[in-house]
Amino acid sequence: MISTFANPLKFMNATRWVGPVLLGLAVITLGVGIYIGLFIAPADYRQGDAARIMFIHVPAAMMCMGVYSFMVSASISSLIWKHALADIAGKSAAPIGTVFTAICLITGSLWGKPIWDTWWEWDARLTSVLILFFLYLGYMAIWSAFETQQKAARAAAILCMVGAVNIPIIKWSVEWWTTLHQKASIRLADDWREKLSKPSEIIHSELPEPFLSPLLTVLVGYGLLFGALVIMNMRAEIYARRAEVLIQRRYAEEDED
Amino acid sequence: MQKQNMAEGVLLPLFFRELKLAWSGGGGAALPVGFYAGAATLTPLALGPATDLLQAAGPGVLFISLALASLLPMERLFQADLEDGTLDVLASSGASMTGIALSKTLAHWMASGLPLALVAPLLWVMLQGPGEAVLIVLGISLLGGLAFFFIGSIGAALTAGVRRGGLLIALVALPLYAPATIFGASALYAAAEGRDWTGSMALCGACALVAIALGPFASGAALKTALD
Amino acid sequence: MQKQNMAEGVLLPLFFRELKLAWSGGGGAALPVGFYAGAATLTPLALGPATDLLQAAGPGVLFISLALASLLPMERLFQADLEDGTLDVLASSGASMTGIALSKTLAHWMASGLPLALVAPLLWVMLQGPGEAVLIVLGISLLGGLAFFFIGSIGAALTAGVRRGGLLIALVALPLYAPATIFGASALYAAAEGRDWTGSMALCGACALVAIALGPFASGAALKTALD
Amino acid sequence: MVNLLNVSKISASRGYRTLFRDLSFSASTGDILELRGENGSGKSTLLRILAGLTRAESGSLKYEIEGDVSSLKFPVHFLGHQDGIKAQESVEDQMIFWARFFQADKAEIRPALERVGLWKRRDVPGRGLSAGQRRRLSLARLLITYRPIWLLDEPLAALDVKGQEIVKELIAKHTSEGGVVVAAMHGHGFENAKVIEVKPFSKKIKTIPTNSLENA
Amino acid sequence: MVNLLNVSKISASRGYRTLFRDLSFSASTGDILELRGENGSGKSTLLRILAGLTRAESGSLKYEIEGDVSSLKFPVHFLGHQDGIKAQESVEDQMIFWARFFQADKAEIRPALERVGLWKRRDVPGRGLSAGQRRRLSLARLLITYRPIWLLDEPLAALDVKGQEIVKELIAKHTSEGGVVVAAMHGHGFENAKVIEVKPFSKKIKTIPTNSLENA
Ligand code: HEM
Ligand SMILES: Nc1ncnc2c1ncn2[C@@H]1O[C@H](COP(=O)(O)OP(=O)(O)OP(=O)(O)O)[C@@H](O)[C@H]1O
Ligand SMILES: Nc1ncnc2c1ncn2[C@@H]1O[C@H](COP(=O)(O)OP(=O)(O)OP(=O)(O)O)[C@@H](O)[C@H]1O
Ligand SMILES: [Mg+2]
Ligand SMILES: [Mg+2]
Repeated sequence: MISTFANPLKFMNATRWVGPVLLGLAVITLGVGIYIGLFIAPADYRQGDAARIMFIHVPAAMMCMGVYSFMVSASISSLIWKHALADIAGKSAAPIGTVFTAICLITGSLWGKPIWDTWWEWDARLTSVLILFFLYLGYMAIWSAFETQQKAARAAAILCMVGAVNIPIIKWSVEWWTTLHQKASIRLADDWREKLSKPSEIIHSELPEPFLSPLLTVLVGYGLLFGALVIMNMRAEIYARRAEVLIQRRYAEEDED
Repeated sequence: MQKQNMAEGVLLPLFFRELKLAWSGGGGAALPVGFYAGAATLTPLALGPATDLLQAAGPGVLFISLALASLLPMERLFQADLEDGTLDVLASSGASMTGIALSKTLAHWMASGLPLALVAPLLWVMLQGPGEAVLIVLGISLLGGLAFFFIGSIGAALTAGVRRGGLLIALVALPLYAPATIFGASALYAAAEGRDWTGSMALCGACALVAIALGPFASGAALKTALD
Repeated sequence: MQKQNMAEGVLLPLFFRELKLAWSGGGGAALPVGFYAGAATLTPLALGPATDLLQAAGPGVLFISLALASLLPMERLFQADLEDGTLDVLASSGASMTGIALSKTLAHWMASGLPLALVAPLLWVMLQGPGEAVLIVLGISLLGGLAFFFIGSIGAALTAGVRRGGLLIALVALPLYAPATIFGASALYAAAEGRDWTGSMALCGACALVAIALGPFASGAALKTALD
Repeated sequence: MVNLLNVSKISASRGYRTLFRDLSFSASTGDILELRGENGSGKSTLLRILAGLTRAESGSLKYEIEGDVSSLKFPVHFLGHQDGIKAQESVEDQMIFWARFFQADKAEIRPALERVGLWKRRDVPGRGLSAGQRRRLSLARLLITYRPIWLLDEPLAALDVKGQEIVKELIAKHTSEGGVVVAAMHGHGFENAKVIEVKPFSKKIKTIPTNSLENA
Repeated sequence: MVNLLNVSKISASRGYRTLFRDLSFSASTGDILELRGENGSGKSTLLRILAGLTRAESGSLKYEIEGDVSSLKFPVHFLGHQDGIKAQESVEDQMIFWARFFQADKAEIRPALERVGLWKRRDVPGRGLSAGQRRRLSLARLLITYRPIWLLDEPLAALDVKGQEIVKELIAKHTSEGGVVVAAMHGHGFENAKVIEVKPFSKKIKTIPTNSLENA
């Protein structure tokens, strides 16, 4: 398994079909989850249909942090083992994470208008997610600013690791500062280790069951989508670098004529 | 042949030289101070002379100006040495990059961060802040400046020798400035309104500590890349 | 051997090249924009989320940030060309220094002043300014930016190649920024409160005109001295 | 033969030191003048004075050019220690700028770059150029538009053997077309060159610049 | 005789171009290595690799120094095209900084500056130095503290005849004391030097960096 991800050749062979397959699964899961969320789940008794935006917003919010954490681990392995695939994984994940963050911000604003009567508030959680968005942008900007891939990879990895301090801030901002945004209601149950045999009870939620299951379905769908897109991005990047090596050869030959 | 003790051999001479160069020109230590003072002087002109608005906006404006002024010297922090070859000599001498980054950042903080903090009480009074709080303002500005300089130096090192360095520094560093800005400004407001400012100030100090502890390592690693 | 027509021969190519360099890196055109946006984003963090305070302070903060952001590219406006020898070649070709100063300043205004004006309406809305006024904000920022850039370029030329250039620019330019700041900010406040903004805006425009008319001559003369 | 360049009795000093005093010389079509002297004797300073960049302390300087160059205030190409190469711009783009600036034909760019051996590296950004390649790029700038007087500061520095050959040929061609070359040099020089020694003035003469307050 | 420096099979490329491949050489006490090659062939790049500033694409590099230098990560003096001279600092102040940085005795400064002929100009700020004087100042830096390996990029550039003599003597002295000198050179070289040709790799060899993704 490890060697599959350490060797570009094996990676390319192993993932030829993984991308499309994951993509198909993601479309199905997302379709089901969103359908249940928008049409089958009951309307919230206080917020009405506005609450349905939750099924997009909450999983996207979870994903934007998850993707960043993925990039942090890619950066660590890139700096320690100096492996090209780890660089490529981080680089490929960034745009996807940016989009999840944007979805979280946009759906949050849309939701905020009816509930808080404002599109935007300088609340701790909202602000820290905005900062995450800027961090994603900075990460991608660093990648494009350097002339050589190796340099860019190292600089981007350093930035990614420094930015990691923002993740716990997002996660716990609602606990540390009493603000507008609501606190976490979905988390691992305190005694989740003992419940491993009963998967349905690992997750402790204050949300009623009809809200929870579509939400988790969309989350799984997002996860599959992320997996599919990362793998496809990585393959594209590897092809692009191969093309670069071919150009290099051309230049070398032209020089000698 | 002498033995090279890294702590003394690199840190101190580099620190003192940076300090001297920053003031004797080129290093641009004075720009932030002029900028900070300018910002605070223009504020009453732009906001109008109404005292209550000034009092309400003053602490916030002061702290933002501090953050932005601290960002200014960052563009040239490592770039000048990179361009003129000084960094080549420093690095090929076997000195640790972390040490180089640390002494340069500290020297620049001494050269511009300290003066920034020292003029802060003055500007505070100009912006109609209560006179009793000047010492607290000084303390908060010291801590905030440390955080801003050490965070900024990461951005500076990451973007040294890169096209479009300027925007990149702002893009990379400003998001990381946010926590220190929030805590610092809220401590200033608390001081202005006579509330308890210790909690926010402690958090601002924590930001500074984290920045000092992590910054030089990140900057050093980034500088190695820039030389390559 | 072609005849060298100064208007075309110097102004246009230099203008376009500066514009390109400013964006493709080194020229630092992007720093002011990032800085401006950063300043406006940090403002609510520092002032706190209270909408009425933001609305009261917003226009003033916006215009000061514009003035300060315009000051940023000034330090390197002529210094880079002076240091790398480009100015030697330009000057020894017989081109007029006034023309050189004019095209460089105009190019930098296009590269950073224009984007600054374009993002101003966005930041205006973020700082809770009334949406109807965005076009006025754009206009005032355009005029203010022109004034700031052409006044700043005098400071830049005077201090190019001088020790402690940074502080000097701030010292020379900021006092000259005061009239444009006062008129521009008061026009913004008028627009925010639905009062008549035309008078202040006209005065701000007058500042810009004077700056454009006199700036290049002063800068050109100062540059000649810097080369010597 | 026409005197293109007349220099009479110019002096220069830097800091508290007089570099040279009352230097006079002239150059007519086809001349190569070699400025020679120790490090720090003032060759670069003299070239900057000739290029109109620095003011001489005293003395006069006159260019006498015939023909269609009256609108050129300074009919010179100046190549200094500092080469004015932008780190982020490619070789070709830099040449395009100079071609436009000197109102030269863009078609001149390719031959000029080929002449100095940089055409194949036209895509390399300024920061990627080696020391010799930078020098070659500066030389290419002189080739896109004709100016009768070339002021060159150590034109052979950093060049490899082939590059030095190229410069010598370029200079021979320029002078054979009626141009003048003034070059600061160390080491081997050009054929048929007139040597001008740039020396610190003799110890006996006291340093009292004519416009000094000391006379007051 | 000890091998101070062992270089085996290093390669470097820039942009899309491979500069050199699988270059191997070694140097033992007293050796002078001259790097030779056309402009842009990669001499400066190779020196930067030897100085630990740039990473080689592949290959290995080893310094074997005996004695009390174990705490030196890199027992080298590096003198590049860029000279690290600060415009606003005087010659003497710059030397004082380097002396402290290298933990050398301050008493070494005067003899070093006298050796390169700059002692009388010790008050001149960096921006006032002529091209040759800058070079001399960089050389003086090597003299204040002993390091066995000198990496010099075109040490004779910009120097006048006397200056070139001085460099040759300094190098002869350094090697006679057991040091090693690696110098990138054009034109006349040093006596008893080993020449290392830095050449673009031949067409026959294909460019496949070992860690390339192309193998995938
Ligand atoms: C732009 C504005 C907003 C942003 C950036 C934002 C961001 C976030 C983030 C980062 C999470 C954390 C997910 C996790 O803990 O894993 C979250 C969760 C959540 N948000 Fe928002 N949010 C915004 C607006 C809103 C609004 C207006 C509401 C509705 C009142 C809302 C309701 C929720 C809910 C119910 C959760 C799930 C909390 C849980 O059960 O763990 N959000 N949001
Ligand atoms: N501020 C100053 N104080 C004293 N001397 C100065 C000052 N500025 C410049 N100088 C001197 O002026 C001279 C400038 O010389 P210049 O650059 O013209 O020499 P050069 O003949 O071109 O030398 P090289 O062969 O090394 O290029 C130097 O000797 C320098 O020391
Ligand atoms: N981005 C790039 N794209 C293509 N080629 C590049 C790039 N950056 C650098 N190069 C090439 O790398 C080489 C660097 O060479 P280096 O400076 O080591 O040469 P050198 O042997 O020292 O030459 P010189 O004798 O002129 O000093 C040059 O040929 C340059 O064109
Ligand atoms: Mg010279
Ligand atoms: Mg070289």
